[in-house]
Amino acid sequence: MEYVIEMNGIRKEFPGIVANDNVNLRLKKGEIHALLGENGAGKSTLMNILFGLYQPEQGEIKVRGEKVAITSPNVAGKLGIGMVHQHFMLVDSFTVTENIILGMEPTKGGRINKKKASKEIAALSAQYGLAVDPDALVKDISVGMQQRIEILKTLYRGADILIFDEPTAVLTPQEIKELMDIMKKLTEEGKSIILITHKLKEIKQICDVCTVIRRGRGIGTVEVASATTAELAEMMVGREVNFHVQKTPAVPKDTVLEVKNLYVKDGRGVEMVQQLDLTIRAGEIVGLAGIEGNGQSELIAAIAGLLPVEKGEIRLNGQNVADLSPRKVTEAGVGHIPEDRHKLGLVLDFSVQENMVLQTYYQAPYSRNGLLNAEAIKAKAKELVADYDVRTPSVETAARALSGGNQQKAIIAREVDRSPDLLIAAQPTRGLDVGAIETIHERLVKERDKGRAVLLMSLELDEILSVSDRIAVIHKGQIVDIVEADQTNEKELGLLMAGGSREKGVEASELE
Amino acid sequence: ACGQGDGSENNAGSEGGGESSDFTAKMVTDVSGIDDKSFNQFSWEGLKAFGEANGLEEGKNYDYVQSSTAQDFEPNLRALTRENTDISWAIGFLMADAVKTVAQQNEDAQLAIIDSVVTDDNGDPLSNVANITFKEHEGSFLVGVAAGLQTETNKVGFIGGVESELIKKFENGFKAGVHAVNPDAEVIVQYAEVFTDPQKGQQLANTMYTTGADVIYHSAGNTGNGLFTEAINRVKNGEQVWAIGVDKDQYEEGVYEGDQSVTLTSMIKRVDTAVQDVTQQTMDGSFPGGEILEYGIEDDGIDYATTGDNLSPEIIESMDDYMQQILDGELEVPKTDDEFNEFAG
Amino acid sequence: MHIAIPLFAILLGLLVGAIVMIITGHNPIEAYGALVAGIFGSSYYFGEMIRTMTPLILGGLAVAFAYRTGLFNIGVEGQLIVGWLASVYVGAAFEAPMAIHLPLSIAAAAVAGALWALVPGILKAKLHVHEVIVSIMMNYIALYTANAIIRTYLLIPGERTESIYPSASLASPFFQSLTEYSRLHYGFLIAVAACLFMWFFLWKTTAGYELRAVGLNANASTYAGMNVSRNIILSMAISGAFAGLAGAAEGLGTFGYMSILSGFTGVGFEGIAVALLGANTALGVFLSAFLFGGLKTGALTMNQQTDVPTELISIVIALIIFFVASSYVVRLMLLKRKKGDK
Amino acid sequence: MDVLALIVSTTIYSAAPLMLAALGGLFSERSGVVNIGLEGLMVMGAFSVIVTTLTLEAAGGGALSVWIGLLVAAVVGALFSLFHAVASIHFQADQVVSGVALNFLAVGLSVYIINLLYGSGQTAYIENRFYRFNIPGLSDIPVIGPLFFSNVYATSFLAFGLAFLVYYVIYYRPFGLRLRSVGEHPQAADTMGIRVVKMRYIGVMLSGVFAGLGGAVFAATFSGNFSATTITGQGFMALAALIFGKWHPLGVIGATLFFGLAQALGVVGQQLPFLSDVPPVFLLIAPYVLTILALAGFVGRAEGPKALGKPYIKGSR
Ligand SMILES: Nc1ncnc2c1ncn2[C@@H]1O[C@H](COP(=O)(O)OP(=O)(O)OP(=O)(O)O)[C@@H](O)[C@H]1O
Ligand SMILES: Nc1ncnc2c1ncn2[C@@H]1O[C@H](COP(=O)(O)OP(=O)(O)OP(=O)(O)O)[C@@H](O)[C@H]1O
Ligand SMILES: [Mg+2]
Ligand SMILES: [Mg+2]
Repeated sequence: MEYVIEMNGIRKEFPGIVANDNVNLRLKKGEIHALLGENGAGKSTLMNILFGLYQPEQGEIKVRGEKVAITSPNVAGKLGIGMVHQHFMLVDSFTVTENIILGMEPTKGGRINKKKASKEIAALSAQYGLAVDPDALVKDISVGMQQRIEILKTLYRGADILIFDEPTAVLTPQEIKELMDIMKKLTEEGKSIILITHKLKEIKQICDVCTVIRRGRGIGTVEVASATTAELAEMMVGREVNFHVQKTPAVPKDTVLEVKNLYVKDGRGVEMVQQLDLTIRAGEIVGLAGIEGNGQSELIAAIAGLLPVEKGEIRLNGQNVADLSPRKVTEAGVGHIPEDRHKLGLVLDFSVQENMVLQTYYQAPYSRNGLLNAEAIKAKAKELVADYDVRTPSVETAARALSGGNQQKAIIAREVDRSPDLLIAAQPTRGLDVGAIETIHERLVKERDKGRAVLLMSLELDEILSVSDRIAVIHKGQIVDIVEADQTNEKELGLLMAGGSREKGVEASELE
Repeated sequence: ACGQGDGSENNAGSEGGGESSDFTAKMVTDVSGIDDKSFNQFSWEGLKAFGEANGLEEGKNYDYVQSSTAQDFEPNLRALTRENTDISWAIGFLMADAVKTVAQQNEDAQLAIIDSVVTDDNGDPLSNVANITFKEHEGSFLVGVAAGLQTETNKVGFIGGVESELIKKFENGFKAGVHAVNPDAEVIVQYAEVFTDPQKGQQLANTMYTTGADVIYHSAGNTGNGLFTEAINRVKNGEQVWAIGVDKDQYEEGVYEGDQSVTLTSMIKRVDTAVQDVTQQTMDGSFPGGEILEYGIEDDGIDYATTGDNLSPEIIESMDDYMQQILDGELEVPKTDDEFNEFAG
Repeated sequence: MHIAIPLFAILLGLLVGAIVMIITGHNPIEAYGALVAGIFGSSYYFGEMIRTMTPLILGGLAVAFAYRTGLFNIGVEGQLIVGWLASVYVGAAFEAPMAIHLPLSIAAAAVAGALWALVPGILKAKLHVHEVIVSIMMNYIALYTANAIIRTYLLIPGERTESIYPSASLASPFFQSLTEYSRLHYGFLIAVAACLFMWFFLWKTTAGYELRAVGLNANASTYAGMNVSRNIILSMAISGAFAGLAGAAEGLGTFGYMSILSGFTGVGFEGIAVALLGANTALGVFLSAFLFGGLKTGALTMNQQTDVPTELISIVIALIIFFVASSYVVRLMLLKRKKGDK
Repeated sequence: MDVLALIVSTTIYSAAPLMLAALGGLFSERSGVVNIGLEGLMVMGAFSVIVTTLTLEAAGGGALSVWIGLLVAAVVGALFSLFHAVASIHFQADQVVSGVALNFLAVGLSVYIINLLYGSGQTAYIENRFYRFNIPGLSDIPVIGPLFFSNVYATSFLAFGLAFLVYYVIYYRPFGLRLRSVGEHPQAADTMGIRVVKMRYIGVMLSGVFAGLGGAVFAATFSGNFSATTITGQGFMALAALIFGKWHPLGVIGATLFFGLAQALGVVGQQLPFLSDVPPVFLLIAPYVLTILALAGFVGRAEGPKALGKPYIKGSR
């Protein structure tokens, strides 16, 4: 069978780093081709080359057998290549329609023909099962919906080779399932797909072949059917990977966090948390499971002091911390690995070392009499970078220059190191490779074993199930049930998350 | 003070008087620049006239230095005195303090200033500075007479730049002139608080004309340009309004259609005459150091313009009549608010 | 290499200026000769140049400091005016021992500037009103109000306030004796101290760390427990204090009084250029103020000795700013290449 | 009625030059390029219209001269804005720096040329300015006629007309969508095949066209000649109006009318009986205080285009 894409011997350098070194990738028509590699291995770089955003230093690209020079996304578009980027390329303040038609607007008398655009988009969404609201503003819609728009954008331009860069990292399990269906439909219609993901399960589920790169070098391509997930992981990391979180049963002690009858409104004034109760004790990890948008982010923001509490109590070691400033909350013993690392977690233009003391810069030994202690800061940063395997050229490097995974590791290092009584970890492993995930899970368990309370929020039930001791299910701003992690399963959680009750849930699991 | 003045005169004489081609006279401009179509330019014209009359060389014997900001006054003046310039002119009252400093530090220097009197800490004039002022109030009085006679609405206006003692002389002289010939006429006074905003000048004029004034006098520099703009606008729409210029003949500013102008007359301040005069005196060995020379009508320092014959012969006659009264000392024109109140009774 | 690029930009700017002169019939060698002589030709000129630099340094620091917190302080002009007025008021209102009077007058300027800057600062922090508009408006308010106050309460003949008492004066007989009676005054030392303060504050203190963090990412700063509003207000206040000190340099140093202003002093707007040209660093501000001060002082002599209009220097300054600004990209490229070689 | 008509007409014609310049700023900033150089562009516009008109009048151009001058001002504005465009788009210079440089350059260059041409730092007066007129017929309508159709300037209609045109172009034409996308998210625009650099050039050059027109209208309406002080601060007020109007063409209309009204009240106020006892300084600062109050009171937060001020570097993260 002929290849629609052939990338041979691709090399790309960035200042101080070789992002791609002699990488090969061949994509067949109608195939879903996985691209696997650790964080910073060079996957996005390779795809950006294919999409014309970067020019390779070496190597050749053939599209449908013909050698091409893809000098810009425009050229890629003309070749029928479309890309759904890791960080969405959407204009927040535009409507869905505007985002899709941008650059290829249908007009009537020189004026944008909204009617025609809507019609075309409706037709496309119907064809591939991508329901969207064409008049909604992008900033008002969910991440899953935004991704559909990204897909529609490529389809609207008539792409038949689609690149998905970590599309599932930000999706809910339900959305992931829908996306998989969409991808299958796309290949049925004759489109070819390259999929970047860190989730080996997904690769096993829908990919035909898998190309692996490690630290910029192409390791090889395998038929997915003939490889186990463990083998894939080993190929990618270069060592054996442990998928099972090693932990002993929890030994919970005193109550650390007690949330009572909590009400919280989000930034737009919508009441997202209502009448919520939750207790976490020292020495346990409580998972917070729920479908995105059910108040988990607001709950965490309220505990961390980032959103005001409308009503109710948040007690930390018995002290009411509701409506304390973030600083006071932190000092009372809360650590917070935020969901949005770019927005909250890091000052990207600060150096790694400056970021490492973002919560403690004003305390001894980093600050004395109002003066910063540069040596102490540097020493601390070096220690954390080494302990948590943050890959950075130096601690003076700007955080912006780190790959997403390493940025995340830096935040985790900073928060975990303070060993707070309550550690809130919101989506701590989003976008990370399996090796990094392993390390982070170990850290969380270690904190638990030290007698700390951990609140783990994740959209991935896998993660919730394997790391937590107890699981609190949140639905419409309320904790609807709390289950022991070893006495439940994905299905039951799924039902609870959708608003079902436990009895039904258990029945459902018994039906299996 | 006189004795000292003589000393410096002798000094100047030995340098400049002996050989005329060595004599140097230079001026420092205000921030509005050498070609401001106003006193900087006139001063320069006076200096040029002096140079040409004496067959001197521009650039060598007579020259000017521009100031970009108020901070430049002092270094510029000092630069001139350091070259042993025989007379260094400071153009504008804003330079008074710079002149004082430089004059006190360098007692051999000979300086002259327009529109101000430079005194020492006891209030006595400095012996090596010639102070040239003008009786603007007298000229303003004359154009006030014209305005008072010309108005048909019995309402006239005055637009000031930034309110100050100097501009007050214009205002009060003008008001007195109007009052003298037309005690019933109302004078609307408004200050723009800016010398460089023609839009504001236009808006002020627009307001005054709308509320009934038909003759407006200004002393507002570039802001005053707006007055002419507005007057032209109105005349073009068939209204009968007038503007009165200041410092020089502002006939050109008011021109619309061919050679008709909305400029009724202008109050002319002959800075050029004064500069030429004093420079000549200095070259002739009698530098008026320590003196206050107040140029008025009698010295040809103050005048009014008749370009375009917009003034009727009767009005001119009346103006000349008052001019004579001032010359004869029969009429004392008020300068300050208090003096005006006394004048108007 | 760091210094090479701005130098190159300056040369390029002067070169284009020379071409303009040749085209318009002037002799650039003569003109630039006079320019240089007008800066370095005598200790007097040099003193005057440093004096010219002084308010530019302080104005530049004011802009740069706010910029570090993500604020664009276009209101330096107004803050300078109120600082000038306050310093002269305190300096002229009473006589006191110098050890008290001078610091008090200086402090008055700093406080007045800070208060003036608080208005945009507080509105930005509390109501998210854009500081650019508010500071532009505050400039006009400062100008008209200061004039009205002088006219109503402080006026003496000559359209100005009384002179300050010597006990409040920054005038420096020592500097003057060094520079053939230029008006160089101790304000320069204040400016140098302010540079050191800014550097030290931003990079060595905890509060400076906070200001920079807030400037770069307000959300993360909130998350890290910093009070963003307070930092915005603090930053504007310090920025305004710098601007106020620039006013003190004029009021207590150069002039010794304040005149009714017929327009803005221009220091505020030049301060923007000085700050940005100096990449918002303390040393950078100092050096670019040196450049500005030099060109402006030298331009006077150039205009006096040759017939080249001072506007030419505005053109040259503008070109230098363009070239320096644009050369960051060259510098980046060079840096990257160097790192790549390793 | 007279006073009301005076205030209304003053408001409108004072707003016109600011409106034009602010619309210029809108094009540039909507494409993601901060334009603090509006002041300089207005200077070049004022300079161009006066020099052109003087030249044409000398050649017998008559009343048409000033209109041709207006066109020349637009073209010169566009060309002059290229300095800003090249520095801030191509060389990735800090956009505020480059805008500031533009202001210095404009004053220096224009006065230098004036000196060269006329041997003076100030030009003569043009004879054919923009003059007010009554629109035949319309000005006779009761109430509305005197307020809106009497004593009007053609340039005011030009400004309003262009403002609505800009609104249409920005929100209804593909060009507007693309321009805005480049200012909001240039990476996204790039992946959609829009040439970011080209769009930004167009944005900046249009700012030159409009700000040039603004400066020209100002000079040819109010001062009638050109000098270094013809434009003093109007460009910054236009920038303020742009932010005040939240980067929206209709907002710009509102903001400039507000400034015009505040200014008109400040000027006319002293003639109003109930305000005549207020010390003049309060009327002087009233427009500025009112603006601040309006911002604090009901306009509030203004957020510019997301990518404003950030140079676009291909492939940057
Ligand atoms: N524009 C850039 N400038 C400099 N370095 C870059 C740039 N883009 C990528 N890199 C570097 O190249 C390497 C590969 O990055 P890339 O984004 O391709 O990794 P990835 O495999 O997609 O990682 P992840 O799984 O975290 O998305 C990293 O070290 C990254 O820091
Ligand atoms: N249109 C503009 N014209 C001139 N300067 C501007 C303009 N917009 C922003 N600036 C200045 O550029 C800098 C960066 O702007 P930015 O919008 O990022 O400010 P910000 O402090 O992040 O605002 P916010 O906190 O509301 O997001 C600020 O100092 C701002 O005042
Ligand atoms: Mg990636
Ligand atoms: Mg912002």
